[in-house]
Amino acid sequence: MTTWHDYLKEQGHAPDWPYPIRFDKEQEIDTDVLVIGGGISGCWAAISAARQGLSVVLVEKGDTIRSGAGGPGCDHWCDAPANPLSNVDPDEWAQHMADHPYCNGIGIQVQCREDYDTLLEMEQMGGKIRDTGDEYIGAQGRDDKTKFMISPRYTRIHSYLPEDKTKGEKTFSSNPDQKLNNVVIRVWGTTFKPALKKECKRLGVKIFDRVMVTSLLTENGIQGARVVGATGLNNRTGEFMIFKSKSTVLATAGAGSIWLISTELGGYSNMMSRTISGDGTVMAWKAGAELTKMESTGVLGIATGYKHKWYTGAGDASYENVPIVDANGKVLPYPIQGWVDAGAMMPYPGVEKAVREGVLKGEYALPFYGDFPAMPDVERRATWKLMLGEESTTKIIIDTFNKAGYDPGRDLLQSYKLIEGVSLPQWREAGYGGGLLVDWNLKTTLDGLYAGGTQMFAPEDHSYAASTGRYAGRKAATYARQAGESKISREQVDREKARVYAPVKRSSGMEWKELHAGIARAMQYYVSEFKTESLLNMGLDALRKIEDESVPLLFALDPHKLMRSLEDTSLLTYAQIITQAMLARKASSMPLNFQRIDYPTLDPPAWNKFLTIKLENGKVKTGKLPLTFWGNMKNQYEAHNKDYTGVYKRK
Amino acid sequence: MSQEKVIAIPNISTPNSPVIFNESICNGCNHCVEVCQIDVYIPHPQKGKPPITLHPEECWYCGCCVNDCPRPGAITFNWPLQQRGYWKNKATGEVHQI
Amino acid sequence: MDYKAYMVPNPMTPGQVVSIDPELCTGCNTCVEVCRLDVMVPNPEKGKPPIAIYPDECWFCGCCASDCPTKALKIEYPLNQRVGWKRKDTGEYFRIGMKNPPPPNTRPPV
Amino acid sequence: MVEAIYNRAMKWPYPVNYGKENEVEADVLVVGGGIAGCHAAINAARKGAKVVVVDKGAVVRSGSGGAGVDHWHLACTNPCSKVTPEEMIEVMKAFGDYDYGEFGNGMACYILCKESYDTLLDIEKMGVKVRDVDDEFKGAPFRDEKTKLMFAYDYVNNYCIRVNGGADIKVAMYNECQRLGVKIYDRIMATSLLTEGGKQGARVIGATGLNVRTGEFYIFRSKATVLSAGQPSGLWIFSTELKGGAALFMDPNNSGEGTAMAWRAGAELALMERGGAGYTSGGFGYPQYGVGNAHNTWYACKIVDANGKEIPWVDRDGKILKTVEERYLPAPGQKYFYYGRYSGSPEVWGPSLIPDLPERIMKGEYVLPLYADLPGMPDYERRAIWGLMIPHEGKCRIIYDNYQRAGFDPDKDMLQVIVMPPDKYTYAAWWAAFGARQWRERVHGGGLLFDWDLKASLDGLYVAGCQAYCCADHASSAVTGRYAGRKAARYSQTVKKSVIDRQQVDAEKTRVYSPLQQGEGGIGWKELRGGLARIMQDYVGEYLNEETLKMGLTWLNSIKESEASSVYVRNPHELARTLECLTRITVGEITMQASLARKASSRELSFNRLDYPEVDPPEWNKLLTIKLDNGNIKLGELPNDYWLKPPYAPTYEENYRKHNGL
Repeated sequence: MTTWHDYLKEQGHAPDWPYPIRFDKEQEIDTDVLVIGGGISGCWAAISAARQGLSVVLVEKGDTIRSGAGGPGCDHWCDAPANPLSNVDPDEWAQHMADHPYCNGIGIQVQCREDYDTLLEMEQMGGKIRDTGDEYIGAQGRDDKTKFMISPRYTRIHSYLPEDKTKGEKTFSSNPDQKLNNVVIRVWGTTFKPALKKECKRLGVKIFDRVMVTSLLTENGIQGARVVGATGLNNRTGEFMIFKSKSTVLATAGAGSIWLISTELGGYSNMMSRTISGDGTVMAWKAGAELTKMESTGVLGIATGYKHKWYTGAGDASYENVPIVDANGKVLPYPIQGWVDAGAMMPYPGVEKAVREGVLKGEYALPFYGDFPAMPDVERRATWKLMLGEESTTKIIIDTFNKAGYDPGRDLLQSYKLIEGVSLPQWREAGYGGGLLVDWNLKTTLDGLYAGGTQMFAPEDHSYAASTGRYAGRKAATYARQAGESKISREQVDREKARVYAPVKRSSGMEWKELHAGIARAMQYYVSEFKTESLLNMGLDALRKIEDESVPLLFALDPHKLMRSLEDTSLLTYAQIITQAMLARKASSMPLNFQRIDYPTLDPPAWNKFLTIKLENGKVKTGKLPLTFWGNMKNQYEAHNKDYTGVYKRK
Repeated sequence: MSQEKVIAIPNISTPNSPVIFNESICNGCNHCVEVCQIDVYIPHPQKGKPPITLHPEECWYCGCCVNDCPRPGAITFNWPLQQRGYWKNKATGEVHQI
Repeated sequence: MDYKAYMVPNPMTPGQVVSIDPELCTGCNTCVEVCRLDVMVPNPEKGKPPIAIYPDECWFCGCCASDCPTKALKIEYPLNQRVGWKRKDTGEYFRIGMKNPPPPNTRPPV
Repeated sequence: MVEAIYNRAMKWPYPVNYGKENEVEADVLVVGGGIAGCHAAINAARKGAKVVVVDKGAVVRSGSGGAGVDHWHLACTNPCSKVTPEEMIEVMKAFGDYDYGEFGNGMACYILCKESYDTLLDIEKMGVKVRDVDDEFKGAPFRDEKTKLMFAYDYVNNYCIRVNGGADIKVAMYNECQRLGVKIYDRIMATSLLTEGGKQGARVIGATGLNVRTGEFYIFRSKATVLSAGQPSGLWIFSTELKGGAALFMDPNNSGEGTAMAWRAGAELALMERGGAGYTSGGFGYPQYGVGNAHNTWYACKIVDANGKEIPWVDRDGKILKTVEERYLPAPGQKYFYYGRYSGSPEVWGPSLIPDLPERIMKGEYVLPLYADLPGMPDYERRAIWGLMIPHEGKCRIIYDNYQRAGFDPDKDMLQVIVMPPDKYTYAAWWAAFGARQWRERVHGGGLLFDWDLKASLDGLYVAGCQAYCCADHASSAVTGRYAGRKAARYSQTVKKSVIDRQQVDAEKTRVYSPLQQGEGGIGWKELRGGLARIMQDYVGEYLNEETLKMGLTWLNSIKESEASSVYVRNPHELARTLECLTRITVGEITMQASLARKASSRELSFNRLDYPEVDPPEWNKLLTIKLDNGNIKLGELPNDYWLKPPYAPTYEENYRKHNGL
């Protein structure tokens, strides 16, 4: 009896709510450093802050043991050029990564300098990062001395927008004879998150699981003032939480499924889980923090519930070295992210086009397959068990395949390339770089507020979240040590309390899913592939209508649905910020995946700049920053981290 | 704060209220139950009460239940949020949504 | 034929994202705890398997299955996500969820 | 739902009697009581036959046309028409090789031209308002002052009638059935056809059914049977909630039972490989005609851009039309037109919006969103669209009422056109939004093959409405239903009742109730339906080849023996929905088999074979048929105009006279 319907059938009535209901009751917590979001970035922030001997509180919407996009696991520790097997200089690698327009040079520099240190610390905490069991002796990239498993990814080619092979290839002055770059390490990431939680506990970090943070508190409740705490809702008991802090690290990631929700397959609506609903960005926005790159979106490519689940089809990322063949076994010219093609991540547009045309001409027969049997045994195991077996949300996939009798030694795994068709261009994804603006301390534009991981603009991957979280925690602690006491504004708390509990005061009206679908529709409709001033303005109007007419109808029958309803209000605000940001950019841009019908010229030089956006006394204020506003990456990093001792310095 | 007992129930399906009943006008004649082609409604166990909307997400919005209701006003239609169309007043330029 | 009929709404999709073996399950609720989305709630009866009350929100991250101390819990993919494969030498087709599936692949080390 | 949960009384509100048998006798059994079925029943009854109608819903409003109709097409014999049926059939030919617009094949289309107006008069006799009796449109150019008939589209030739009271048709027909003593069995889902000796391909002698509220079993014995259960729909869409609700064109009850049961009985089907790409977007669309539009019911509404700039109309030859009045006239030298630019060949193209609208939107010449400028239309046309057409078209009365209630004023307000990627604005049905190419829906799709008596390939089985291959329209459903009813009644007078084969009944009973026994760890019907749609999208989607089609069959079969045989049901409603899914599996299999049979691509059938990329090679310009023969699939082919080839006469007129005792 595991479904609710079964219970109903057997008991004749629904079960009582299993947790004590404490709507409206208050709990107040005081701390030096408050970390919001217990994912990869948040845990690392809490740990490095705690190591400085300060009191740390970590608040997580789910349970820290497995929460966050990286909670289930991680197979690639990307961009660790400071590792001993690397053949490139970290600063040069960082500079190369920063050649990509609209990236975050600060975060990249931190990642390249500190990624390897972070990984070693991970190992000290009990995370597995080497082939200690000697399972993969003989696998290409395995270093028999350190037992590190180097991934083929980026070994030579490392390009975000590959137009042709040559543009992807790059000779580094630190690697003149073009040895393999060796900057990506294969890791046993399923061991990471539990180890992080354990370490938090060991260091005395106070963890509040199942608490959704709903707003930031600012000095005297003034927008733009120093951040002095936050409010939260326990999503099982409905209890109200008030956190008081000297400094705060925001690490709740960006927002997913703003353009699309499959109401029943809701968990599929994005590569991120439902929990990632933009709460952090929105609470920072309301507090007056400055955001940037919010206008950048991409086509929602994968896993909307209308497509195959990400990683269940051969050819998705992590399928290193797996040749893709057509229905008749003919090998396709797709890159296999392996040693032979130097770890290229995605096919060049030319190749993609050639394959599509080949299919139409009958040159390649659908469907395609991942040809595991064609691989050498050790490489096959390395991909199937180590890569797929350790990556986020995919361990369960290979377990399921194995249970179902799939045998990579004998079986071709179906690929969904082409057969499942393309996503509608109006289904888009915000997960393309919008976020909090930060400085070289990963401090936001508000005093006392720091950011880590995908909470920042233009973020990268798992190891990036880890190293920037670790860095932000360090800096937040330094600030907290010198920061004076601060008072929270009761009035601000009461206002938030009224907002939070409104939906439980109703027992009918509009439920959270319909509201979410309505927001998604407005976005598909007005803030989609093709934009114009009038459409975007109508989009704002439509969203405002939803805010004025539908949000007041939201009803929630229990604390869980209350949390979902509040998430929708975050998504709604997030959608409004995106639309505002899009209005501000009066030019089309390729790297931002941004088309304006009324400004069709692609990337006119005058518009090659970051646009920033924030609230000031309730008014939207936009600004601009040069594309490399962070200055000289190497010098700035060293100027801000004189006291930092890491592997790189020792080298 | 809502004082009623909290019970554990799944998420409400979407849309969950294709129509809204006006209890003061509806006399529970169940005519809508009869004209509905897909049994979105079932009769309320208590005589005289508006029917229960048991399968809201199966509604295809043909409107027959509203059109044929013998007591006008007892049922009003309620499109799901994501399907509500817009119009614009030609003179004032105001935009309205259903 | 004597079957009871229940006045219940349509089942959600997916309807059952996890299946729990009541023999193996100790009702420790580890799965309830590791789930970021609170898909499951504890069974009112102590020691009984939890109830999957929000299957429609499942992200299929699989942590509940991976972390289940008694391996009592299995993840069930929704039908529209049950993918297939082809045996290279025989050309046979298989898919997750098929009747009479091949035996589980337990070949070490996979 | 909330109420349902709080209400702890979990008893099913209807008495449940799974398996309890009821036997029903009839001369003529009508399966499916929609527009076609009601006309069939009424006309059979008028011939003195004892008639029984079975409907999954409730006849008073059931079927895709249950809510109403605004256009009455091809009324060539009305006193104001300037086109004869013989001329019209030539015009309609221009629509394509396989179907004549939405009016079915040439045979069905010609019968429509002949009897469309008579059928409308029939309906008028039943008390439905079809003319402008209240003189609301006195003086309008589309109104004939003498007959008070009102016309749409081509105001010169007057062959399409605007029905003033379309929303009342179904109720009127229901009452007429009652008056004539037709026995109506509502909420019964017909599940199978019974054949003589239980043999496949033998004469049809009845049907079985399931009451979707009580679970009781029905055995219908008949001399003749009219199948009018509509066309399979919703096979490719799977959004389990918002599953098409407001955007689904066909009655959601049209899951294809008629097609599947005829197939199992051995009837021959045609054009089952046909599909339409991105034709529907399920829950992503809008209520039909409920957003700004310039086509069908909204023809020929003025469309303006966000700044009020008007989008020009052009005639067939691309000549800009300056006035609204011109949009209702044939082009110079053109005898008639039908619809706008996008259906059929240029011969029948009517005036339309400029065809290069998408490019001009991209150039910024027109600013999105567009609006339907009702205030900018001449008063009588505005009232025709908003007051006459919308309130009477299927599913549109509710749109009218809601918008009125919400304060929409056609005299002042412009209804927004939905925003789509610009290239989509060449497509007519704007309200449908645009689905992914792999979300398909049959457009005038496959169904039962039939002859000049509207008889299927099985004795005792007649077909009407969208059950016949490539039919779709309300008037053609009415006409074919009326015609089939006549024929079935006549046939029933020539044969004796025959004995039901108990084995066949028992086998069907087992099939129907098996979902009740299963269900441990099973899935629900919605998840099953979603999974089936996924198979259809992936393997019978936009592009097909031998490999993907065969794989699709493999997976469907795998699902049939695995998940589909462990679906759990908790009440008769869910039992019926589960059986619909089983039907969808069958229809899916037929579709894949038929697709395997057509080894060529075809534009008109929106059929792309990657392994046979050549589009419409002449040798494949033919009708493919498919049926079961002793459980084996048997393929056949026919010339596209088989109804004019031996054994039939070479002209429409001869055939029609011969088969109607004239």
